[in-house]
Amino acid sequence: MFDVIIQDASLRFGNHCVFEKLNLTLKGGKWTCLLGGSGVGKTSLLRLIADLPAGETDGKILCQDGFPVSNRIAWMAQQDLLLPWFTVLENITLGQRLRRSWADILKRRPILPPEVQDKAMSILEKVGLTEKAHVLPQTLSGGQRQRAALARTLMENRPLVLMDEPFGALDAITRLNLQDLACELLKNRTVLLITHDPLEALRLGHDVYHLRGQPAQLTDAITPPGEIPRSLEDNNLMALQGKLLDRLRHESLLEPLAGEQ
Amino acid sequence: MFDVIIQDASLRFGNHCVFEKLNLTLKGGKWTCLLGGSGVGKTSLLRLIADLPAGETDGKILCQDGFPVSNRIAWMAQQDLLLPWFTVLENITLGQRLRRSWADILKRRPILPPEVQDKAMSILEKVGLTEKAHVLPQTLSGGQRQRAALARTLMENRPLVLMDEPFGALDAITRLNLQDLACELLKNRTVLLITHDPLEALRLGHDVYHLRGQPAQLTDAITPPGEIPRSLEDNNLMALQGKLLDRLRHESLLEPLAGEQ
Amino acid sequence: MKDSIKPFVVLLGLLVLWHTLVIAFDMPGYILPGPVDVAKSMAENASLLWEHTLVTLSEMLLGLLLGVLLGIVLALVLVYFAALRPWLLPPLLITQAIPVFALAPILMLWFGYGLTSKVVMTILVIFFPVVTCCYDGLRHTHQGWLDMAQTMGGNRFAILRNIRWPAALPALASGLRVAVVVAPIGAVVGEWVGSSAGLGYLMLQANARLWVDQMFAALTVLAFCSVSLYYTTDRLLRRFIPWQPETSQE
Amino acid sequence: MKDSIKPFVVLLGLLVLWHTLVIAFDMPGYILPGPVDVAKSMAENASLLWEHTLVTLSEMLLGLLLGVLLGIVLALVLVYFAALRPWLLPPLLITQAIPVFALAPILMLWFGYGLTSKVVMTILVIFFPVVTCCYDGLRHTHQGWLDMAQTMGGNRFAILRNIRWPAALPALASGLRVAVVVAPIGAVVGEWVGSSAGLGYLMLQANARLWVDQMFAALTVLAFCSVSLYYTTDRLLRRFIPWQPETSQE
Amino acid sequence: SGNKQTSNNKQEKELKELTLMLEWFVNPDHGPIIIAQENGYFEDQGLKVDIQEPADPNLPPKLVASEKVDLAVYYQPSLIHGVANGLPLAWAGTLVATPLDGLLVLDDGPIKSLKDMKGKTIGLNIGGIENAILDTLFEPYGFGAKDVKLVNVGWNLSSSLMSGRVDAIMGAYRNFELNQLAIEGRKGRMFYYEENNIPPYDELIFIANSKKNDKDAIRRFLRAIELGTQYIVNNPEKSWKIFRDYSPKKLDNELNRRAWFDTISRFDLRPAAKDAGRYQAFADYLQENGELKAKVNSKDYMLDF
Ligand SMILES: Nc1ncnc2c1ncn2[C@@H]1O[C@H](COP(=O)(O)OP(=O)(O)OP(=O)(O)O)[C@@H](O)[C@H]1O
Ligand SMILES: Nc1ncnc2c1ncn2[C@@H]1O[C@H](COP(=O)(O)OP(=O)(O)OP(=O)(O)O)[C@@H](O)[C@H]1O
Ligand SMILES: [Mg+2]
Ligand SMILES: [Mg+2]
Repeated sequence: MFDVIIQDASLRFGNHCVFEKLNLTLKGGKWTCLLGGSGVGKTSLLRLIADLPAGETDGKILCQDGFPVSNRIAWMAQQDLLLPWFTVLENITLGQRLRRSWADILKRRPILPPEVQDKAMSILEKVGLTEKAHVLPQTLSGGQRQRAALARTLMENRPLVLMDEPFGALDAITRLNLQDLACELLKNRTVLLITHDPLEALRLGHDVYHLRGQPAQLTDAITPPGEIPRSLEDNNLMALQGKLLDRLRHESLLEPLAGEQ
Repeated sequence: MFDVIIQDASLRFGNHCVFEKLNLTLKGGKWTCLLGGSGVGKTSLLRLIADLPAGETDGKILCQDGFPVSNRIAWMAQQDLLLPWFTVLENITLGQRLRRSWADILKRRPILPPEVQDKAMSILEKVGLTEKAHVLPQTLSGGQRQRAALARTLMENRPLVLMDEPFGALDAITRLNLQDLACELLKNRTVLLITHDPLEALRLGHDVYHLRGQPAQLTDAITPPGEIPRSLEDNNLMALQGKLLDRLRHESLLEPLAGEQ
Repeated sequence: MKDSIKPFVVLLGLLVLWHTLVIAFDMPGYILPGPVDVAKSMAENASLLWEHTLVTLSEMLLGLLLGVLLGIVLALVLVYFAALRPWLLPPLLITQAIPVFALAPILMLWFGYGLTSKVVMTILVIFFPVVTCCYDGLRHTHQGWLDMAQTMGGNRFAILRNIRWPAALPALASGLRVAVVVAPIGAVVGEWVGSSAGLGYLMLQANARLWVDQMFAALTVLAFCSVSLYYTTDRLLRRFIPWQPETSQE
Repeated sequence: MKDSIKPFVVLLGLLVLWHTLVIAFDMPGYILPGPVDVAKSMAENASLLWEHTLVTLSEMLLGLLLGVLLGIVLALVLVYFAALRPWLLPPLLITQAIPVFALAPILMLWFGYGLTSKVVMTILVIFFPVVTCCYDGLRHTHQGWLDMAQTMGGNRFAILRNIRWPAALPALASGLRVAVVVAPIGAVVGEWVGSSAGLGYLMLQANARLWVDQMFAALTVLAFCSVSLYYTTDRLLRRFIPWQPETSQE
Repeated sequence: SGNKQTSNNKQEKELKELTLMLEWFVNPDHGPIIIAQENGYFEDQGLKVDIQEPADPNLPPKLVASEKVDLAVYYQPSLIHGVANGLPLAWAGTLVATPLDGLLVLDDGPIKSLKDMKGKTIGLNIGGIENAILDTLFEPYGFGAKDVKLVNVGWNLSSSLMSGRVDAIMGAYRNFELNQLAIEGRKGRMFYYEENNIPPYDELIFIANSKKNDKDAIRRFLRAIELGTQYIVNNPEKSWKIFRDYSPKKLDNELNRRAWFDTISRFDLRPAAKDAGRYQAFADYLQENGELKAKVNSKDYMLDF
């Protein structure tokens, strides 16, 4: 697995500089977790890595193996972005639909080959949406929508996975289950995960960064020991949580409300 | 402050019965917190109380003082529902705009009297969005949008406040601050708050309920001692968290994935 | 009242309105004949009307089909070849700004007196609402969806097919509703400019001879075609855009 | 290329296209005169054209104003008085399905040969796209916003003013774009049916005398009015709906 | 070669095809054409005539000029306009040899004489010589076209007059609109142009392309028209029935019946007869009255047979 190196990334919206000369390395095959105050620039950083339009950007995204990142990314946005005209099943197989080539169409290959269909149904089962496979997303609850979006991302099967608060709208138990599921399915993928839950970061991250300040800066990585997903009963984890909370609090002492410039 | 009594509430979407004969009393001037698996029916219950259209509903919503609930509710939905054509300031004073009477218009009273404007700006300051007061919500980050929605709800100044995961997209520190803020501003209001964070429920709830099963049922209330917002260092709280997590886990033993039918 | 009777009641109401209008304003028959006279004329000329209706209907439907297709294609070109836009738009606008009668000799010269010229006229009348609405729909796709599609490495056509197109459908629907209602005018105007059959021809004939009854009989048939076309289209559109239900009235 | 020159280049391109069309198809001057002849005629008849343009322009703008207002009001009625809808829609459709020429004698009888009848004609031509688009926009407001407004206890008008209306603006914009482009046709057709001034009248005069140059000069002015009206409207609409930017083309 | 015997001997397939575009829908003004068609005079002359009807009277000259049709029915004043504007058109025979037009008012209206017209409103279907005609009509009374209000009313001439929206109409035919009024129970009064100082002209003529035409076929065509006219003049009732049966659904009505008999005396008995002096006089009249920008020479736009 290749590392992804973000070099001297800068982003500004007009006068407002979100971050400048930011450097970050996503270790190949590892999970990197990103914490940070609201509005500090996490989503923006993710979009920058995914090469999506934003303000005036600068900097380089390099892959260790020399190939460009494009088409090797699965991106899960902060909003669920489910398409209202497709059923849940159709939504989570959107990638397959979009990558259907002219050849596939001309040769009348089925839109969803049986193996893709099976995979989709098995992921839907794992995220607990089997019964919702054939309904439109408008009838889903907030958490169900998020799970559908997660399922879509997991279907993508890309080496680099960028996830923006993928478990934010889920209850504690479902969240733990889906964290385990993600760890299982994204084994050996390079993952960048944004979260607001320090414990989640510590449970899932090989490296845990904290983005803070204005312009935003990254702290040194915290590197919890052991394999992911880690058990929450782990004493090490609790100690690290203390350290992490300290960092978060430190920020809130600097500024009256975290992340706000 | 009046109690709000939900009697024999039922809700079905076609064949799918979300809950049936559900009874719940929101104690006047107190905070009631509601936990529950994803898709179990929390949002639906909130909408039912707010008398918003949903599937086939049944049941009664009574206020202790005999008046109907309508026009005494502030509702914060799971989505932020910010209007894209209004700035943040205009969005959080939407209630004032919508309640402007013909008399106000004919007498050419200002849309925002200075005192409303001041209040709005002070709330914006407290949620940390002062600098964003005059921008359109499209340029906000996810957490900033949620804070704007919270600010709009706080501006409403209604005796009964229904909030659907109001702090879900916020980082830990901002979240604590805003919990404190909400407690302060909603003192003596009857509040129903949906959350996925057991600690948040225990910190803020006078009563903490758990909705589970299919059709969904409410567990007995957990009633943490002391005034809200409670300190997280409180030992009582930790004990109660154990109890609560037990309940949540119990559910996940019943069903492979929480909340899913 | 049952939904299925409503249209008939409306029809009846309109007839009554028409009748009272004729009576109240003391309309002379050569300006606005009463519904009874018109009905009589319709009965008398039933086979004639039917024959000419078929002609107009076929011109109209063919024009609609081609016009809608052309409109959609143009909208796609405007969206996907943004560089062409400033060059394409003005000629497009000009086709609309120029009254067809001025173009008629040219069209007749190129397309003759047959079906073609009427179809071309219908296309000219209807394609603009389709282009405008479809184009407006296509160019305002939610950016998030497009971003997602980009990261998924979708090809342009697939993105159009699966995202942009369905997202534009509600807007296109408005354009189609307008197109369907004005299509008969296109065909009729085409017939005025040169034809030997069709409701427009019949109307001109009748008008030139001051057979106002017969003219209004033809008009009634034309209006009926328009209205039924509208309702059919409306129903189809609702069926095909189920994810965009009407929201509450409060 | 700078955006400010583009329209002129397009104009030039169109003129060249026109010229080559005339040459390529070997168009005789009495069917389609070349741009040079038309320009000559425009120069010769400048003051005449100007005078008549003013007439048509005022008919058109007044018709546009009233037609758009009427369209919006009708759309509001359709949305807010849902019970009226099945009764209102058919008559509305019928006004569109009936070619104005057939209505002309009636309109003339009621409104005379002055400004009024032309304004009414323009209104008839443009209000339908406005109604359709505005109505489609108004009835598909995001349900969540309406729910929120309901809990806030907003009054109907305020909800319309602050939520439904802005939400419908993008759809209405499509309707306006169509309306603005077809408005000149409404005025000109009105003039054909009964008038003593205006570009349509001028065209008829020129046509009867086979002054094809002058007719095309009038047409050119008309097309110019349409196109500039469109661009002005487009710019205004973009300014007033800033929250709905065009999304990327990929 | 165009006599009856030879054409009878030749078979149908050798008929020469001609397209004739009328100036408007078939009506009694086209009597000789229809009779010639129905009685087989065209065939006798070795012609197969395809009759087309337009809805815009100004379309036929353009189609003749661009060689899309061989012959068209048109108006003399408009032909002069066309020639003045450089269209390759030429007179190719006469159908109706007097003006049919006139200034029409209601008999029971306030206008008893042309001098009452001052300041009144005239509805018209623009023909292109209105100003000259009105100036001439009103000249004896000391006013002109500028002193009346002209309103284009398109095809709604009689209804605009009857509904009182205009005081008089121009472009109305004496054989039609007068009868139309009568059928609606009104009486009209017409001020005839030729009785009021306006040089006489032919209302309906045949036109052909001046550069490309088949003189032989036209001559045979006019011969057939001549025969048709003669038949009508000789057999008014019989010819009406033939005309009516050409398309009973469209033609069989009271208005057409009345118009038919009023039109008989207007048909040119010598359709091929060329009167260049009369044409020149009318063209000069138009030019003197400012309706023509350039002088036209009648020799240039009249075919010789
Ligand atoms: N319009 C609808 N039509 C059909 N089913 C619906 C509709 N809205 C909600 N549901 C179903 O009702 C159930 C309860 O939904 P609800 O939104 O109340 O869940 P929730 O408890 O708020 O979940 P979450 O925590 O994920 O937000 C879900 O299973 C959902 O799929
Ligand atoms: N289109 C835009 N125009 C101007 N400013 C923007 C735009 N998009 C984002 N911003 C600003 O950039 C900053 C960073 O936003 P970003 O969405 O990256 O925050 P975030 O770290 O993801 O926050 P959250 O946790 O709340 O999602 C915010 O202050 C936001 O207001
Ligand atoms: Mg974010
Ligand atoms: Mg919910």
